[in-house]
Amino acid sequence: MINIVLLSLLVVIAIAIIRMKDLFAVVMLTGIYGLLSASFFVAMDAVDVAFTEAAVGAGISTLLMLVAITMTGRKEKVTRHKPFAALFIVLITGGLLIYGTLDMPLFGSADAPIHSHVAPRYLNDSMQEIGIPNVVTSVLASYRAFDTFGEVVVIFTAGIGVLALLFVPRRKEEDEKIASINDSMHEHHLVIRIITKMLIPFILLFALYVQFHGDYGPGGGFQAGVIFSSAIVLYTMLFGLSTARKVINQGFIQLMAAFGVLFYGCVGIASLMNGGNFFDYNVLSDDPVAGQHLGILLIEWGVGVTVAAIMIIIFFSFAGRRELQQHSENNKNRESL
Amino acid sequence: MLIAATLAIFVAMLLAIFRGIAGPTLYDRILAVNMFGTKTVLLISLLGFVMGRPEFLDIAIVYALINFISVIGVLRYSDTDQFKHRQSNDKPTEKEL
Amino acid sequence: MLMGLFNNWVVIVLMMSGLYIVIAHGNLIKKLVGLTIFQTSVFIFYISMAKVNGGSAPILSENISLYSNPLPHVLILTAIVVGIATTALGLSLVVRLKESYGTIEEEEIQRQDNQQNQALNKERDK
Amino acid sequence: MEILLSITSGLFLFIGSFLCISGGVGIIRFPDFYTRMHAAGVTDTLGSAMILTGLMFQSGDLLVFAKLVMVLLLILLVGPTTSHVLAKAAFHNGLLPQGLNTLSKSDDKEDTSSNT
Repeated sequence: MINIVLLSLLVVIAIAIIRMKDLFAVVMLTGIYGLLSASFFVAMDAVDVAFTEAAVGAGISTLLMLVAITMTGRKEKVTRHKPFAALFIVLITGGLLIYGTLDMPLFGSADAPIHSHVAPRYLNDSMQEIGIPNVVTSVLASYRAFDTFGEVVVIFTAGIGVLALLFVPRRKEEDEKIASINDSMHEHHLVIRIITKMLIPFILLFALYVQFHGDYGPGGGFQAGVIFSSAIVLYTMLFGLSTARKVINQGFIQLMAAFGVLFYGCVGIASLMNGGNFFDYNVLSDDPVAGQHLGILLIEWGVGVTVAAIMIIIFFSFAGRRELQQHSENNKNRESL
Repeated sequence: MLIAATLAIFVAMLLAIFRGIAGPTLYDRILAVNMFGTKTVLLISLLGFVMGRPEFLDIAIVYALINFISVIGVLRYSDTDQFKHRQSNDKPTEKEL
Repeated sequence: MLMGLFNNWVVIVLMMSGLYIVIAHGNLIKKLVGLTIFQTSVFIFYISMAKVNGGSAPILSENISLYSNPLPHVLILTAIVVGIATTALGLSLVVRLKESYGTIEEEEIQRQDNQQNQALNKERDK
Repeated sequence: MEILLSITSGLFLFIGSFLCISGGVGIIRFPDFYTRMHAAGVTDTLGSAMILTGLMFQSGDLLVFAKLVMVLLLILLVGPTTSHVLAKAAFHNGLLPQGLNTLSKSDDKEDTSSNT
């Protein structure tokens, strides 16, 4: 019942997004869309996924899009590119897909094919083999560790891509000029500054809790990394990019991103060295279950470090680019006056 | 009573979505997103109790935090010249819709 | 039947909305938003496949016997974080396009490209 | 004792739901941004506090209770702050409450000068 209401709201928002021309409103609606889909994930028992979507979909992704539209302009042009042809294609594809769903197993049926192959083994045996209650974490970090390694490498690569596209090498004397234009939030918002100062340690602590509690409840490296980075993002937004760069050196963050991936890979190598398969943690310790615990702890740590570092790098790159644009615009204004 | 509260939250969410779609100003939309975020926190807490496993309240905590961060971020980045004094320019775009 | 397939149909509607935005809108940021909607519809599809009626979240506990399928949760959990990383990459491409072309409307970029090509061809002919 | 707890919890949940819905109606029906914000800000914080308190009576587990208290504290801290900042940002950026339109002319002048 709950899922039907949530899904209908999602459709309403998707249609509103199609019709909006103001990109700011579109980004706001995307934020609501993220919140809604995360509530849907909770209603579908996917607590870990909801956790991730909460931190990513509602927070970081909205912010990144917003920073991007402050650089690229707020209004969409009215001209459409062959709307009727597009509608035709979309309707045909949608019709075929709906025809395809008629053979799908019904929602929630326990005998659907998806529940019959590996899932029972994960649910029944993971407690003996891995020894941690959160099956999602044990599948993520142990049974399918190689897959997760690939995902982490993809995130790392995307971070490098953003860095390559947006990185601005800066000289020191320019740095101070740029910093002087962008501290408006810092100057005028006393209340928010104090509240943020109270909240940031809590957020960092909570990120660590999520990191290490991932074995027993929803959480893990991915979520912890995103939450950790959002604390840094909050700090950056309030106190300016140059202050944040003084607190966290960009070079250090880049090093940590690479270190996380390397650390993850090294755990796999270590299990090879000890005579097991790649990412077979049983051999890491005398007791297989203790080995699994150790392996999952190390791997989640690597994931958390990489994700946090990449998210911070991405945000720093966008914010740095924006500061540079503002700086050059200010210069132009000054010259024209 | 839990079910009734969940339904009430749904109604409030729906109304917030209407305000988010209708605008008319930028700040109305931010307000709608903020209200929607708070309602989501409540919905998730309630869902935990409705489904009988209330130990997953961590998600609600994350929501409360992230909601704050995103609203601050939106305000921070809507504070630029491009968005300033848009009151007069906002209304025609709504009529276009 | 109607209720049993409702989730799938909503997924298709969302997916098609995303596809429509990607095809019909020229603004590159809007296109990225369309891609995000498309992506989320896939997430919803996976997660609603994993649900078992009467099941509970796949975190083992002594007094619960029926759980939802954990495997799609794992796949989607990583996909969400990968999704934001790739969206960021796309956004940074859009920002660079705006810097070099001065617009993020697809057709205007195409027009500028065509003009440049024509100018180049003329120079070569001379 | 059980009955008393569930009645108290139900009462709190009822008040909370009522406040949430009235806030929703307020955000739709009020004429301009500042009145809407008044409706949303007040009912958001109080309604959340009521619903979370209602849930606390049903928690039964110390950990769940502690987490609910944490959510409540966060909302009490964050809700008023965001309302404050939102109103301040709106006013600073030239959005005037209804009935103050006479001031907007000087604002427009400023706008054109900064755009050139």
